[in-house]
Amino acid sequence: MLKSYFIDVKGILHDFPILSRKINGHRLVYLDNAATTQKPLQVIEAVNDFYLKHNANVHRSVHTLGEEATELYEGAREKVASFINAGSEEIVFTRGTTESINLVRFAWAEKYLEKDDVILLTMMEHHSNIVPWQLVARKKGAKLRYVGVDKEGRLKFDELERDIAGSRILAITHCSNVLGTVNDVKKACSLARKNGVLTVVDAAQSAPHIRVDVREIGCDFLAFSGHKMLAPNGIGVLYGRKEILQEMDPFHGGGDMIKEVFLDHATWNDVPYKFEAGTVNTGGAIGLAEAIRYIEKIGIENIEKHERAVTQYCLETLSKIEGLLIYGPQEAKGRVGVVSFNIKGAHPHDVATILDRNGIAIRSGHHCAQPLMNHYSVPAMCRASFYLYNTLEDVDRLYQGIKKVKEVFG
Amino acid sequence: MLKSYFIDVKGILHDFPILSRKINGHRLVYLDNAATTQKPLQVIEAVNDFYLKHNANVHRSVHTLGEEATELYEGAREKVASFINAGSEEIVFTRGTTESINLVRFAWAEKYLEKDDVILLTMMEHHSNIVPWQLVARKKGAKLRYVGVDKEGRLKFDELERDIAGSRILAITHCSNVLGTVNDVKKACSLARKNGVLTVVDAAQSAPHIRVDVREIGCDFLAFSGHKMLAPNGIGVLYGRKEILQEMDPFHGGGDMIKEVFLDHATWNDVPYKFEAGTVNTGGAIGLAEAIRYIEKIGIENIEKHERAVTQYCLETLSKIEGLLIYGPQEAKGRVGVVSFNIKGAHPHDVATILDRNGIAIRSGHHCAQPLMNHYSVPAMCRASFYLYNTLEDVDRLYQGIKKVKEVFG
Amino acid sequence: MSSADIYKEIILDYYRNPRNFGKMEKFDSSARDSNPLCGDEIEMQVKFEGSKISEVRFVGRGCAISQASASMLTELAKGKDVEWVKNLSKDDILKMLGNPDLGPSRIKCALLGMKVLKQAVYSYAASKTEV
Amino acid sequence: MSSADIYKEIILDYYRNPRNFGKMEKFDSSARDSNPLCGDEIEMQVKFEGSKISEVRFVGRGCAISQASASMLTELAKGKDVEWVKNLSKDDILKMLGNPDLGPSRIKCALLGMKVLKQAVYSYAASKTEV
Ligand SMILES: Cc1ncc(COP(=O)(O)O)c(C=O)c1O
Ligand SMILES: Cc1ncc(COP(=O)(O)O)c(C=O)c1O
Repeated sequence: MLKSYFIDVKGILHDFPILSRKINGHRLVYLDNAATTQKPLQVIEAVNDFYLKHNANVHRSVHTLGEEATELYEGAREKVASFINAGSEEIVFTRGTTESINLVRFAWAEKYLEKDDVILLTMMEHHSNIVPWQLVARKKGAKLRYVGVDKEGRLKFDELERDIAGSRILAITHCSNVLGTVNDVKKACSLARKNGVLTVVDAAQSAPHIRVDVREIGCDFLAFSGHKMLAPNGIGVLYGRKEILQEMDPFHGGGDMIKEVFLDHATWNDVPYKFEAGTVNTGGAIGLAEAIRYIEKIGIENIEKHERAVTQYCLETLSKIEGLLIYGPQEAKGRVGVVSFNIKGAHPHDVATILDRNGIAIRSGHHCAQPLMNHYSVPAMCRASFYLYNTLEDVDRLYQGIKKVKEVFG
Repeated sequence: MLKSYFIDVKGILHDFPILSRKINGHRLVYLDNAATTQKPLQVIEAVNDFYLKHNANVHRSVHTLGEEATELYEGAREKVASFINAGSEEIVFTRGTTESINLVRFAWAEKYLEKDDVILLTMMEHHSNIVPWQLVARKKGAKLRYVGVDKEGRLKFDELERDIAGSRILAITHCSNVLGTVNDVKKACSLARKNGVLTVVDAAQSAPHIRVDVREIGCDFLAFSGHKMLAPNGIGVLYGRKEILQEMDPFHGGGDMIKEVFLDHATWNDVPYKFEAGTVNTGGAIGLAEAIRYIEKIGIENIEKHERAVTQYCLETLSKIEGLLIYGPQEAKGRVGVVSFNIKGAHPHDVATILDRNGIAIRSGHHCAQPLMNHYSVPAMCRASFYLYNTLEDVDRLYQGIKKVKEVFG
Repeated sequence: MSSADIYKEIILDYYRNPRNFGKMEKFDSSARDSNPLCGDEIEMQVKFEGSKISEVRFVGRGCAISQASASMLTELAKGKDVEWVKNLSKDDILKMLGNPDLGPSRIKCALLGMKVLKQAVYSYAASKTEV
Repeated sequence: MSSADIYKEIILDYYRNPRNFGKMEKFDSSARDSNPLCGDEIEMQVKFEGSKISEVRFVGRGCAISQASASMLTELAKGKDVEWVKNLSKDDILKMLGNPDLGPSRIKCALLGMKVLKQAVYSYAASKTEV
């Protein structure tokens, strides 16, 4: 295996037993990390340790297990808060990015959005940062406007600058899950703030890969998913500025989010508990905290540099293939490790199937970004996406796999 | 350890290593099962096996891991469906009971409820079957009405019969998490159906302990939580009758719940996917399916009988203690293994703390049922709740612990 | 080559040169469906003589499996009775394709054509009973 | 007895015979708070002489820890300066209670009285600066 210079991949590979699996006779090359990442043993063991030794309901029970579970859960919240430079009470645990954004839709937008207000999106949003806004816009008579994407796959910032003034909400992804583009969300949020526009940043594809600092970005809300950053399914984060969380309506009604319940009404608990109704996913939160510890041990800057090296090599390697078209920025700068492409004459699903026969897992489809697919006039794309355990050799395997595709569909 | 006649507790105890833990020098007696249950090794290993061998995003990826994950996830849905005698497409995976009920609130009640409609609840509902209805009632100008509870802790069925006709929704718990009462939800749903009233059954405290058959009950919706029945946190179920699910609005907007997304609108996927936006909790669903397998191996009827025997013994034992008041039915018949009580002169939290010093974990507080607390004019209660691994010896330990409480507060 | 089990020459041939591709001016019934995962799309038009299919054509876009499967099916269906279509099963389609080794999501691609043809036939049958 | 570390005789004594329990007719400031977990409730009324607390009484209901802690604090606070209250810390309260071994949720019970007293003092201070 080629040595990469920023992460000792050989040294961490035994943390991910699944990566030694054989698929159709070949060692698995897992290049579907933008969909979900694999989980290191450390994370699995942290979750197991909770269930085997400390499992109880949090907040509600004063017995020893209950106290331990509460400390672990609130400790996980502190870990997440420090990871993105937020306050603990600004961290709401959710199921994932999708639920986080829907929470803002239900608890902020349903309350404050008014008829003819404009929600400004971008053409490179994931469905989970589009559909919630469509739903609330229809309900409240608000309008959607989209910032375009240029040929290179970059946001048309001049359109954002033009349209921000008349808007009420800016919903913008930090990194595109299709193009890999890193958007300057700091600049976008600063423009928004000057115009009194609420900002919702989708960090699903950034938090796992590059440093995310909510104070520096200056956003009102920011959402990401644990499962895309080494943690188990079912846990995610909504960061919200404290003052905004406080003025919001609650989301789900139920246990733990209330202070007192009477027959006809109830009063709400403090933030962030107001938004965490019912039994929380303590195991998931503990897993996410351990995943962050794993990321911090390697260093998020090292992860970023490592992935940039792999991405650069991938862009160079694939661009040698005739009839292969790469979408998005053609160099690794200002980009995360997501490389989408199409091969002339071969449908993405056929490409994915042939690669899978060779042990290579990529994603094919619309990547939950149909507006962007329509922008490029394709129904689907192939996508290879990297994480800290991928190597240059994985890219070579992808290259060889694509050559086999071309043998069939050439 | 005393042998119980319906479950070989000694034989399964090694499946729950946490139960061998020492708490403050004593072997743990875990009597907080109505809050959350412990997890057997089988469940933990099934989840680990998924993450270590098959982890991928479901539905979206055609590579081998993606196919395996999808089969495991949809297999879990079938397991849950057969457990409660539903069709697979009637099972929506949620985080838990609270989210399930809020889903009905947002996706059914926000659409269909009208001004002056009546939502009929009971005085023994958990906050998660009260607060969502308060919130939607306020929004739509609807009204709440409560069916009372008699001295013995039974539902006043005559009130239900009287009030059902003018109602739009009946939200009723199958088993009370405070009194242990089992409500005749079959009869309640039959009355509701005759009057065209939508039924929402909270099965959080029944599905883990007694047979639940949605066809027999005849409800429109039924909700329960995995973590209260041996499964991990973060997974729960909403059963909905297929025709009703189909006519409902979607809940969260995002990936996987759509068929096609355009700039200004989207079309919805089939049920149940319409209600499962974003990356789902595959690990959790697999854990729940394995938990159901564990329950079925022992046999839900055996669990019910075993718990009834332990409960009967508990009721008899505690009723010997002077100054101890038991709430709810005074015999185990028509009751699940939840025993709430108060001790004269001792606040429940002090009771719980002293029991914890003796290794016994009970819950103290309002049990997310403040309306019921007000009905009994107490701020809080002590609660011991059993599951399949509890024994008569655990009840003896509780008895001895309460004697220590009385030494301090007697 | 390890992909040979799925992408047999015959499938590739039907993908590259789809038989019965195109639209008819006159037809008795038509149907259209898509596969949300792949974005595969198939539309079919059918002419009947009595209870027999006299002609069937399709248009569509998508992966090799979905397009080849639809095209092969149009050939097979010609001259067959309505009942034959109603009785078509997953296994029939897989056999038609030479039993390729398809996972559960790719099977949906293979079955899209059958789904559309059945819709067309059922809506034709429904229109007849109404008369 | 293993519970002795928390339920010392002195705590039980203050629980059973709370000092300074009851309401005053005239006072300068008051505050009330509750603990959603336990349902513990404490209300305090405070009289000041200049910047000193001249009298403080409380009413409430709840667990032994919360009630004893509030009662002991009223005794301690009498005659103290407003600044003394503002500087009160978790450790001061635990020391007052004889350093019982309380988990994080029971600590909230112990601190409820302090929280309420601080609220009363701060709102008094706020009312003074407004003048
Ligand atoms: C009767 C009842 N309903 C609902 C709930 C809420 O379940 P969850 O917290 O898992 O959402 C509970 C338990 O907390 C319960 O006992
Ligand atoms: C950019 C982006 N936003 C949002 C999501 C949705 O995240 P989740 O499915 O975890 O809710 C994803 C991934 O699917 C994504 O890539």
